[in-house]
Amino acid sequence: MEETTKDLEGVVFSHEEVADGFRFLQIRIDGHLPCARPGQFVQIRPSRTTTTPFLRMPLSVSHVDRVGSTFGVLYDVVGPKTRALSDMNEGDRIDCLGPLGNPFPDVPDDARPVLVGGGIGVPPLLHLGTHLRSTGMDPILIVGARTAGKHLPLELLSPASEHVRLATDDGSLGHHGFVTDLLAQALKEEDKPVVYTCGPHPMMAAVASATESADVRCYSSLEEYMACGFGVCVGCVVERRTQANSPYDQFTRVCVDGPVYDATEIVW
Amino acid sequence: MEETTKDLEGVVFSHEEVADGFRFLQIRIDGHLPCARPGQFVQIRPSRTTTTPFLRMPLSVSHVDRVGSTFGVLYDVVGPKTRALSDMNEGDRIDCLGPLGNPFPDVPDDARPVLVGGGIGVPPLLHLGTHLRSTGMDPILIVGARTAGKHLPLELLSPASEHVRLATDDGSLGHHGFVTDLLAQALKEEDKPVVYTCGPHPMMAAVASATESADVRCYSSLEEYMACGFGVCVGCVVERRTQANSPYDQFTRVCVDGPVYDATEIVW
Amino acid sequence: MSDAQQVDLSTRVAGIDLANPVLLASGTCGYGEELEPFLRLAEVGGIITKTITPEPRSGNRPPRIVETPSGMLNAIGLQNPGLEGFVEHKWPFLSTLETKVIVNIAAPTVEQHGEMTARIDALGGVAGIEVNISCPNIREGGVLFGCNPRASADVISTVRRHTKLPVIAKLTPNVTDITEIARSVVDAGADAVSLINTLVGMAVDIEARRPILGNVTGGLSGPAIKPVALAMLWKVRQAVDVPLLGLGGISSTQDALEFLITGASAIQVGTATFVKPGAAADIVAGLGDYCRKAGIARLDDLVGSLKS
Amino acid sequence: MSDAQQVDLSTRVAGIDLANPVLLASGTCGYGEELEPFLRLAEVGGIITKTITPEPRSGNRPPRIVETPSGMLNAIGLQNPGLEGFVEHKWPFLSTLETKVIVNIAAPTVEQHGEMTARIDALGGVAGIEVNISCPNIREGGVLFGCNPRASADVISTVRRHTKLPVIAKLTPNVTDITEIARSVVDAGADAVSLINTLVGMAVDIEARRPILGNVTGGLSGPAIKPVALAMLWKVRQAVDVPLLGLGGISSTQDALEFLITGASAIQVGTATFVKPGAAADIVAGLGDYCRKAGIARLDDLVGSLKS
Ligand SMILES: Cc1cc2nc3c(=O)[nH]c(=O)nc-3n(C[C@H](O)[C@H](O)[C@H](O)COP(=O)(O)OP(=O)(O)OC[C@H]3O[C@@H](n4cnc5c(N)ncnc54)[C@H](O)[C@@H]3O)c2cc1C
Ligand SMILES: Cc1cc2nc3c(=O)[nH]c(=O)nc-3n(C[C@H](O)[C@H](O)[C@H](O)COP(=O)(O)OP(=O)(O)OC[C@H]3O[C@@H](n4cnc5c(N)ncnc54)[C@H](O)[C@@H]3O)c2cc1C
Ligand SMILES: Cc1cc2nc3c(=O)[nH]c(=O)nc-3n(C[C@H](O)[C@H](O)[C@H](O)COP(=O)(O)O)c2cc1C
Ligand SMILES: Cc1cc2nc3c(=O)[nH]c(=O)nc-3n(C[C@H](O)[C@H](O)[C@H](O)COP(=O)(O)O)c2cc1C
Ligand code: FES
Ligand code: FES
Repeated sequence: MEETTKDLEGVVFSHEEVADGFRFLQIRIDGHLPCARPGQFVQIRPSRTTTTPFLRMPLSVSHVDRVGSTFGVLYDVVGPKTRALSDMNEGDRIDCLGPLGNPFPDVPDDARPVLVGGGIGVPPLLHLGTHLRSTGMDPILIVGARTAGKHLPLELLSPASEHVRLATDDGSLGHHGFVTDLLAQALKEEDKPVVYTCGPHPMMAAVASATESADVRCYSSLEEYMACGFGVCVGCVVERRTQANSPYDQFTRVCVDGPVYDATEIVW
Repeated sequence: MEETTKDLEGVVFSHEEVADGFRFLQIRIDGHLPCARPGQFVQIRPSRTTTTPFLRMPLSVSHVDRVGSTFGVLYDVVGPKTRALSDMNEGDRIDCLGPLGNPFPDVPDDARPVLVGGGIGVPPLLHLGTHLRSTGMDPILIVGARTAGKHLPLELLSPASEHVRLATDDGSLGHHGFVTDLLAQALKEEDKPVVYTCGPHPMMAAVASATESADVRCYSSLEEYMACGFGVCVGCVVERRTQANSPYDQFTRVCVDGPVYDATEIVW
Repeated sequence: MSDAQQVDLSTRVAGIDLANPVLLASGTCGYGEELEPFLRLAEVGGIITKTITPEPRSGNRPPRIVETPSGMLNAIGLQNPGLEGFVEHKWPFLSTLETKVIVNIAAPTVEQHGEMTARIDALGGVAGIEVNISCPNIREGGVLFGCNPRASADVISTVRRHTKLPVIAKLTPNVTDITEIARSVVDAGADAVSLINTLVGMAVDIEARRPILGNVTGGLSGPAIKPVALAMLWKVRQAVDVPLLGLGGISSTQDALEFLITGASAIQVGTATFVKPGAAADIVAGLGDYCRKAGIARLDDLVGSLKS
Repeated sequence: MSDAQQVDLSTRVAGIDLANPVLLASGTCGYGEELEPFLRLAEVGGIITKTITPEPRSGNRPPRIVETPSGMLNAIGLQNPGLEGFVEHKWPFLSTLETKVIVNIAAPTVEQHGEMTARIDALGGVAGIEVNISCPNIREGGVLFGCNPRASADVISTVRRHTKLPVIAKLTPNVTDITEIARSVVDAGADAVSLINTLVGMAVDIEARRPILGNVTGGLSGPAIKPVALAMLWKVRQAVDVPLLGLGGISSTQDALEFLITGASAIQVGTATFVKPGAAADIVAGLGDYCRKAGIARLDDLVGSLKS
């Protein structure tokens, strides 16, 4: 990707399974430096695609390697689109539209970033954590998964944080329970935390409510079904909490108005 | 394939380009000996297929290797289905329904088989020629193509005949002109020829008319759009020449009533 | 599988006892014989014959089929041996099957539907009659009846008068308000309603600049039309009280479940059989698995379980 | 490319001079601004705005979209800034474009269509008005007009009375006889007819046993519906004499050609833009190539060239 948003054809640079079902895909687009910022996403699909699967799939950019001139996505194989993606081999061509959406806002200088991710919500936080560390910050990364095998390996998590805290629903790794338990602890420990979160809806709703009660700022990156990904279909909406003056503004488009929102803006 | 017609999953055993666009695909079905007879076909598609392409594609069985327990098809990449097929790699799984249709009838003992093929009609004739030679016959094989590059290589043609005669529309290889010219010559030379033909409709119509005038028996293997391939959709019909007593019999299903017909039965 | 986990897929639809709710749709399984090598017909709930008409029909000129995105168009034009041809050549095989056989009929006039019905009723052993008032590929009858509530009712009440067998009306989606047609056939005595038949469609050969199909237009079927079929099922479910047989693009267990949950008492597998002759049997197995996993003991607990 | 080979893709449709016959369909290109980074709007023949209504609308509850085989369902529900919001926030950008801008409108009452038309006419610079009497996702207006020939005619004649701009009626495929609606809108003064809008469809979440869309049903679009759109175009082509704007599943040059050959004077690219934002521009280029190869000098020689 160049410095502006474009629709370009890339090539699969590497592709491997990194956890149970989770795959890491690196893409290179000739002549274009990757430029996605943390929180931004791409709309991708194999270039040689039929009409089923039909639409592209939005995936957060998890890695940007400006030296190798590649960018990476991490995805879980959950349905037809991700299954088709998982069939791609090195050298195969892939349509990439992006970078799309708004990045996570900057962290105030004196604040401690606390990143809370679950499932397919972890990838954008890896990008964010790595970026924050490169600016001298020291983020905490809290990650939840159903079970140990679904956790990304530490070599993928650790570049994003020196303080990785894991939870599993079944207790097979790390804290037995939800990320919100670990979040509550972190909020107690930290003087001036700012929370960044992405994950399944119930998790993000719980994080939003915990941070609101604690009066801590929380930025949530939402994942909604998307058709276009660039604002024209008005399909990817969520409801705004603060009623605007026009009914036109009741729903906000996650792809162009988000995907990152202040958690208090949204009806969870 | 076993001795009866079945729907089974096979595996790509080998797959290579053998002429311009033409590919040779060998399939093995574990635990099943291939049993297609010359003229029979299979309905195949990659096992991991979406709904586009949707229907299977009928391909004539061009090779049967009972020792290696594989069967082969030869196809030209002309559209979405054959393109999807061409993406298959060794070890990929492929749904195979067959063998379907009726084989070419036997050659009378004292007759000389003359096989006339064009384009994607050549594969079933290779199977037929190889079979006839294994029974001690000495078939003549006449093959037409648009241009030299579209001709199958001799190592594929020669097992089917020691007398391969080539024609190209553009004169780039063999006889400059149509297979019917070469057929006319063969009919003149031979005492008691029987013609077996498969190819584009205009070619087969010309062959049918030439053999009919010469009062030579001709078996034509037809290729029509198919949905099911086993007789239930009534989609693959051609018109019968001899009007039957019931309108129900005006059209005949190529998949189960054919694909091989006495050329005089059909309205060309 | 322990007995405790056994799921009862049997169901009674419009007075027909089915071993399971998966039927083969008319026109996609012939008269059974060609399919038997690939699919043990005893494994499906029932088979609905290719439409028969009073007289034999040659059908339309080829090409009759063309593939489209996630579907296909057909313009067969009801090639069939006619009523007597059916009785003589097709029924003997069908009558030996250990599955329910529903005979699908169409006729150019209202009266002929009655005559056909009487003859089929007299065969003995037929499980029910499905009336095709929805074929888009013929010039008389078919969809011309099915697009008009009055004409639809006339056909169905005529069939009704000629038999005590269950009568199933098969509806076309090519109408402004399918609930109107559904209501009128139910009022006319239909015991059940099948929906949907194919959508009218067309394809063009851009090189020859001609319609691909010999009949210019054809009927669209396959996965492409599944959303349309489901929406119509959902609407008709709220409009009438008889059992509904859902079809249109069902290829997988997941598809079948969408229809059952939306309110189909049974489903029909059509075009999918062309792609995978064993599709219907696979769906029967898949329904059992789903019910076991979801803790559903009887099919009836699933049918129409859609929350709103 | 030498000048001798130059193909003239320009065309005049219902009095609108188009640089080429490829338009962006309503609701799939917003109000242009978000698309401009991916598609130079000056390259397409025209852009048709997302439907605007008299008052701002919030649209339906999410989920609003779901993918289906070779297509998608949407139940946006005409979220839009309303007429005044459009004039204030969207028109300033649109009015600077070097392509034709057609404004698409819908309203709950017949009269309001007239008021909207007058206001849009007064903007100056609008190329035409497309009237959406075919939206399946709203409770008042939309398809309720479009399914009824009388109501359709009332809306169109009201719009007609309020402007000298070209008036285009956009028809729904969810009717028994689209030619009847087409005739009545033409009689009421429509200069052109666009067809088709989406087919009503539905999808079910089998785990939650709920409809996937917040609005239960939605509109089916994409390649899946192309055969239906072509058949309707072919029928309407024989029924009325005004130019037709064809759409429904057009994703490629090949698709566009099918519509042009069948008789569309121009085509619209809808859902395809979501998958490939530059699709419309690719089609413009592809049409040029096809005409060059086929030896067609002017677009008009292609339109309606279907042999029978
Ligand atoms: C901005 C954004 C960023 C994303 N980033 C990532 C990422 O980095 N890694 C990753 O693995 N996935 C990510 N996703 C989700 C990803 O797009 C979907 O998992 C993918 O499109 C699923 O397609 P499918 O055909 O494989 O499965 P489907 O059959 O479409 O879905 C499988 C299951 O996932 C659910 N689902 C699918 N899409 C969504 C969605 N958008 N919102 C909520 N539920 C959904 C479905 O309900 C279903 O249960 C992101 C989504 C968005 C909107
Ligand atoms: C009994 C039988 C045996 C066959 N054997 C072979 C074989 O051995 N090798 C081989 O390469 N092909 C064979 N074919 C043809 C093969 O099935 C088609 O080429 C293939 O299905 C094309 O699919 P596609 O999606 O790639 O192309 P499509 O887009 O479907 O077609 C590409 C072009 O081929 C034409 N075409 C496609 N199918 C047919 C057909 N059935 N009849 C006439 N024209 C058609 C189309 O009109 C179009 O111009 C056979 C067909 C039949 C019916
Ligand atoms: C090739 C073909 C032939 C058909 N013939 C008939 C028929 O004779 N009678 C009938 O009622 N329906 C007929 N149908 C319609 C199907 O029964 C079914 O209603 C329709 O195809 C939609 O279901 P599907 O998408 O599962 O195929 C036919 C469909 C196809 C594809
Ligand atoms: C997300 C979405 C929103 C749409 N919104 C509108 C609309 O506001 N007004 C309208 O007239 N048509 C609307 N349509 C219909 C399209 O303009 C078009 O008629 C239809 O999608 C069929 O064409 P396609 O298959 O090329 O998309 C919408 C379609 C989609 C997919
Ligand atoms: S996905 Fe189309 S507006 Fe967001
Ligand atoms: S392909 Fe179905 S009957 Fe021949």
